[in-house]
Amino acid sequence: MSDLEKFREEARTWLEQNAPESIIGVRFSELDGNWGGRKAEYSNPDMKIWLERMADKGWTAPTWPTEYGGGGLSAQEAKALNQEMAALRIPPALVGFGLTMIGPTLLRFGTEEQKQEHIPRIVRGEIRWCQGYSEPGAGSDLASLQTRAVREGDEFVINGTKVWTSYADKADWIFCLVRTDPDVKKQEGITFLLIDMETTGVSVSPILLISGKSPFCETHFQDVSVPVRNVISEINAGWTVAKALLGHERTMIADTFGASSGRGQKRSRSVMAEHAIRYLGEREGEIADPVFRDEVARNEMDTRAFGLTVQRAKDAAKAGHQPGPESSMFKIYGTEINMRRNELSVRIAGPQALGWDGPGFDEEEIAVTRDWLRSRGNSIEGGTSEVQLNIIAKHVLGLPD
Amino acid sequence: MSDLEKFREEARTWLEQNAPESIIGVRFSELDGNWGGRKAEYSNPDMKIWLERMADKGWTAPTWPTEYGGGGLSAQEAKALNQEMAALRIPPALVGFGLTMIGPTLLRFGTEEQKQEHIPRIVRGEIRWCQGYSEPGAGSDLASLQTRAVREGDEFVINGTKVWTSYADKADWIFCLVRTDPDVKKQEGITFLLIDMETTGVSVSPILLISGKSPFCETHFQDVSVPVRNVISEINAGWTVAKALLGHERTMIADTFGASSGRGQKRSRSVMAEHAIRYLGEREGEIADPVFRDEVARNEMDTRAFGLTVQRAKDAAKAGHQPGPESSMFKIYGTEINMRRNELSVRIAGPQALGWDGPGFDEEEIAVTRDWLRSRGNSIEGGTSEVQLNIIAKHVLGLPD
Amino acid sequence: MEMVLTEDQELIAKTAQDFVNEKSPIARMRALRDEGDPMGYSRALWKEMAELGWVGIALPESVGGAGMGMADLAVVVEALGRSLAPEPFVSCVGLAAAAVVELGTAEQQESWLAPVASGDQAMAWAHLEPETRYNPTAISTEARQDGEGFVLNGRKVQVLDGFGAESFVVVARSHGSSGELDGVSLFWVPADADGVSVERQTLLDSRNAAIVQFDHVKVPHASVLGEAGQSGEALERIIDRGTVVLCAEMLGGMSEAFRLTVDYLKEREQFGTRIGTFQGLKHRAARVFMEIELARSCVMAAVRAVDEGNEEASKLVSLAKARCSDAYILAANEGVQMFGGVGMTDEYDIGLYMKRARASELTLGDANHHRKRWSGLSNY
Amino acid sequence: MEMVLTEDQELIAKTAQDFVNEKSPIARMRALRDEGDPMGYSRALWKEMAELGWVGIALPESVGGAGMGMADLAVVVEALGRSLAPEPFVSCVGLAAAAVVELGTAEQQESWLAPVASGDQAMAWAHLEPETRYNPTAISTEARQDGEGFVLNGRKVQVLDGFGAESFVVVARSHGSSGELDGVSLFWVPADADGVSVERQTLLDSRNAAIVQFDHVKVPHASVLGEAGQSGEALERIIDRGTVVLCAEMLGGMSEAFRLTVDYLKEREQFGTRIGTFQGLKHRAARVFMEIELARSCVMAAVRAVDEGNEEASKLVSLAKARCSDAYILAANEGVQMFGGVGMTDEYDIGLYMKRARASELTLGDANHHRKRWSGLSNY
Repeated sequence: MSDLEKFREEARTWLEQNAPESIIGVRFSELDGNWGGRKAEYSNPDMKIWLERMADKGWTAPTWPTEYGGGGLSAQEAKALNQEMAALRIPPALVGFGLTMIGPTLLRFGTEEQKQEHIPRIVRGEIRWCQGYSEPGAGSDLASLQTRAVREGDEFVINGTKVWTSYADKADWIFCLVRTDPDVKKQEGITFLLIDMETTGVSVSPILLISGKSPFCETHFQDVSVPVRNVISEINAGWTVAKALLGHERTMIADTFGASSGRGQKRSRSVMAEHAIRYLGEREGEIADPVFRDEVARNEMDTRAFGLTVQRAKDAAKAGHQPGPESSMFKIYGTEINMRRNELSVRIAGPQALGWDGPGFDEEEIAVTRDWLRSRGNSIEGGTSEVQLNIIAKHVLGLPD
Repeated sequence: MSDLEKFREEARTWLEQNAPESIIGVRFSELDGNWGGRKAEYSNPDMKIWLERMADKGWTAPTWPTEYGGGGLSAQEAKALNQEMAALRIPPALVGFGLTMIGPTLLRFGTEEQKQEHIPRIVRGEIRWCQGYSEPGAGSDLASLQTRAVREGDEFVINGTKVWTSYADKADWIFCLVRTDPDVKKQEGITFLLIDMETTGVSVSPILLISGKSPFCETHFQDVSVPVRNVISEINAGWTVAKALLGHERTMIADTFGASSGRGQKRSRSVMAEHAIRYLGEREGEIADPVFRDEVARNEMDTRAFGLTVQRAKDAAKAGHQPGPESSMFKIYGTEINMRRNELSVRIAGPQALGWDGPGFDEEEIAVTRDWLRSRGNSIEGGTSEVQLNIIAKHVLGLPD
Repeated sequence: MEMVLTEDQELIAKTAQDFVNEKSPIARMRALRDEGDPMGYSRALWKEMAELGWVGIALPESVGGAGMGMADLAVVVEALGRSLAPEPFVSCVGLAAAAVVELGTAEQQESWLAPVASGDQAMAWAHLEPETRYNPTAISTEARQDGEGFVLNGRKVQVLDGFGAESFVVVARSHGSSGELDGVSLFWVPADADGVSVERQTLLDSRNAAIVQFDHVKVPHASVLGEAGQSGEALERIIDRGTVVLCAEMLGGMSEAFRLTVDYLKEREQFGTRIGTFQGLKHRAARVFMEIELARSCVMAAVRAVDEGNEEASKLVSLAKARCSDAYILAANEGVQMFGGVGMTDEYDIGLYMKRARASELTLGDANHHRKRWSGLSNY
Repeated sequence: MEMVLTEDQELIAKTAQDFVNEKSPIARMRALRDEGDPMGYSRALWKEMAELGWVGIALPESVGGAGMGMADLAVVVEALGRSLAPEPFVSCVGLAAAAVVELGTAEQQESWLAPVASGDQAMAWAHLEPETRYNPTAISTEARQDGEGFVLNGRKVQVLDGFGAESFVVVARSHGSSGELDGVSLFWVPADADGVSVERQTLLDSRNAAIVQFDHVKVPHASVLGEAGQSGEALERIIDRGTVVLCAEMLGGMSEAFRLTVDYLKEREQFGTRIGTFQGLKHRAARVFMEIELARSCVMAAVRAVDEGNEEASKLVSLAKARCSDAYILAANEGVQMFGGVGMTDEYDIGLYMKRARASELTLGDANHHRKRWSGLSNY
């Protein structure tokens, strides 16, 4: 047996023995996964136990170095672990921006002291992070940010407002871009800074979206003092850190939307096909409305083609090819497939997709509608499709400015 | 009986008595209508007789003033005449750029002398005209034209090349834009000039298109002397004349593509539906392939919506509303519907649309293919769709430059 | 048909637009929503609109209407659609009242329509059932003959503006089964009749809608519209009328959504320039403009064809609804995208148009449905 | 499956591209067309390609092939597709030879495939009939049992590369009627057999195609491929193989059409600037880029799935053909539009890609067909 197979077997055994029964098969959507943090609330206390057990092994961040509390696994081992968890229908013990964004950033750009301070707490789910990039009015022109950080001795004093800070109302720390030099080219005076949300002068107000949800907040900084040691990389070098993180974020979005969908379904019908048959009926084993049938096929085929492209990029990377600026393509295509999928879902449900809440509509129907509205933001957040198209035109195709 | 009804009755009687029997029901496509001119060839001599009879009444140009040989009819009478001709299946006696382009331009911008010289010969189909606007390399940037006209006494000496001159090889005269002042803003040094194609130094070479046809030519001018009296409007004022004519041309294109299609078909099937049933079969009275059926409906509905929009613009003009820059919209939409219609036609015919000529394909199938290739130029010629979109954005929506 | 507004219509349009600007800005709709107003629209404003002659504009003079046409009504409804005014023109005027005009006796018209034309009462169109989707005859609500009259049993959903309505026009079935033309019957039923229960629904666009339950509701002979079991064909015509009213509203909505977007493109600065200078956005805006223009032509043709009883009326109604559905969605989607992040917030109005675009698309047949209908009417 | 070229494949790709640059620029295809060459491709170059091992790359070693896979063949065909090289990889290698590999005995393979692998002979796929369209079993060509052998009667059209081919693999029907799986039979027939007549056709893309008539053609028992009447299912697999070869060619064509377009955008000046600076065109070019990237992934997956005998192979082949059809047409249409007027002239190459895009779209199933097939294979 290979080492990998041996690891897989051990992992499976450990998972079977340690995952509390009550969490098995629970499906966590983006909104109700375990995000951890000081304010974490557990409707199921077993989830907290599960987090502790996984964190003890470092398996909440399986590939991170053991010295900071990570699992120290190879990429292959981590993949095997995930596969075993999926096979056993065990949900992740922890999700969130600590694991996906600031953690990797700290591992790459952070000082030893910063890593020691933050990484273990991320692994253990003790601190929940949010991201403070966008500002009111800045939109796609991220580098035009105005939040000022004025140095006073060993501290920066921060004044300004961030928008689109996801779940800032539930977060403990925020990683931020702030302007530390207003007199140079706009990209050059930006610093990447970590701020404890409990610092005096930080306040948060949620933004109500058209979907009726408030996943985003405005975060205000009024004379907020932050130690200079919370700067990641150099002062005024924040743009480099942010760009690296943005590319990483776009790739994650690609993974979220469709990369793994549509695989291995073989003879069982897809969710969308079932949805279509529920509302449009079935005739001789087919979705009764052939025009919608064609649209369902289009969307599934788009999804599959996209998934294969993501896989190709990964396989190319594994084979040692230098990755290009594909993340822009993944951002555009992944989000747009998801938006088309949501629109299709709504159009298939027809009048039953018109419910906001209350009588006459079931939970799934309400979700179809809300998810569609939420999805309209996909091509905006994390860099609009238009900005990504510009990036492809310039950096991939080499078209002139 | 109203005067109009009386006119209609008289017209019908005259048509019945004067249209030679052999031309009735003949369907003239753009290519084989009677374009007249010195080099005109008549496979059916009755067509020539028909032209003479119609020209004698001025009905080749029914609304033009009688003093120049036109019919002197009101717009309503001209419409009635057309309707009667259509009802009797009598083809037009004359078509061409004389009637549609340079004639109206001369009536608006020409001197009395110019009108007396050219209009009667247009009405009688004695002179066939072509248009010399575009130049090699100019493309959408029409005003960048380089053909030089240098004044020498009462003459201009012309040197340069025009491209996309439709049927220049068959034309007698050309109306041209030439550069008379190279030292001013590019739109300001252009003059609109009429040139006899028989003048020494004019030569013509046809351009082979991807459709296998050569409707366009390159027209070369080498030291061609043209009397200054052939200038339309003022020297260096040609751009104004050209713009007026371009707007007119775009509207005509709109009329050509779809404005009148899809009307009054009621219970008989459209040509496209028949085409679809020929290749895809029929099931319970429907096109057997429901996805193509949907596409046929889309195209017909686009066509109808477009036709109604053209009608709306005309009715608004009749009601005294100032026309806006709608011609750009008509140009874009009319040509794009036609292109989509041709693509659909090809896709419906399937493998039978792959014939270029020879065995295995009937005439109609060959035409489907050639017409599709020809149609790809629709969104380029007469001002690209992109240029038209810019015009709408700027002049209709008022978006900033 | 003349595809141009008459001078009278131009005047009506101006009056309606002035009224909207003054009394019905979009903030009004937002307030009704935020306050959770159960009626979802203003009865007082409805009365005012009636007094201006708008509610009855296309109703017969015999009931206090103006005896004008859908073309005139469309002009008013378009203006109201611009600010998403939620008054019940589609359900009450376009559908329920149209049914009474289409099938009712002079007596029925007078007693039921007069209070509508005056703005004192609202009538709602009780048609949709959970399985109906866009097939008008896919209904199972049962009308059992009972002496001279009928007894109704069934459940109607998404009865637009049904909450608080004084009466319903109910589409039921005296015989045959769901999907059949034969057996379709229409009845007028007061909301306070025994056995009628009304439950408010909450829709995406915050409009008034209700589930209306009929439990052994007795309908006297005098409340049968037309001949029982024989109203299937009339139903198509009635729905065509309601559909053009909805299209007129959609036209107003998409036009305003687009206006907001173009204004934003002119103002909003990014990367040191106004975003309206970006050709990528310009071209897309120009395309939205074209689609709205085409939709406008189709709506104008459809209302006129309905007024003229033109044999192509149904085709033109389907053309208008298909195009309005697609164009409104396009205008809203492009609007939100061009507004960017703020377009996703409830604070900005563009999202309200996106919701209404979707709701109106999925009401009375989406574009797919109407293309199918067009194909059928075109004999392929 | 690993979605990446092996080092060997990278090498093959480079060799093939060098060969194309040196010996098969697009001017060669243009010359063959303009000279009206009846073969439409070069037998000499075909022989050279065979000597390089490309014709037999996916054929068994027993017939002189390399015994490699479709994934390796695809790399060669893509390079050839870039310059619209008209050699008969789809018809001869992808379809006819694949049929012999799929159904033939060792003896049949050796005698029929060896001269193909060596480049000395070409075999063509005689399948399409006037009514076939994209339904492989919609064929009527009759194979009547005659002692141990069969007698063929029927007419095949658009037999790709059929003119001048030394032999045909003929799809006929020993029983059943058009459209039925049962009764489908495959035969190997030399072009000089009694009763075979071949007439050259002229296609849009100037490729070699023929009408092949079979009049009482006697086929001995030894020339029956597989079991007579039972080859319907194998037919699907054979066509899948031919389809991925076509997809690989299309991928090369669309990539080159797009490269030409992007180069033009970088060079061409209008209104005093290079047209590649216009955002309207930039965004559209970026979208074409994405579609080509996705098509490439699908083709890579399809060839690998066919090689692996993956149970999803047919779905992935349909995915690849649907996307290649749409992406190639998009790349060609956008190319001609961005070239402008000159793109419409025969002088520029972009129009040649437009023709080939259409021809390959309508060969072996268009996108609509393959979406239907995908739906069926996905159990809805």
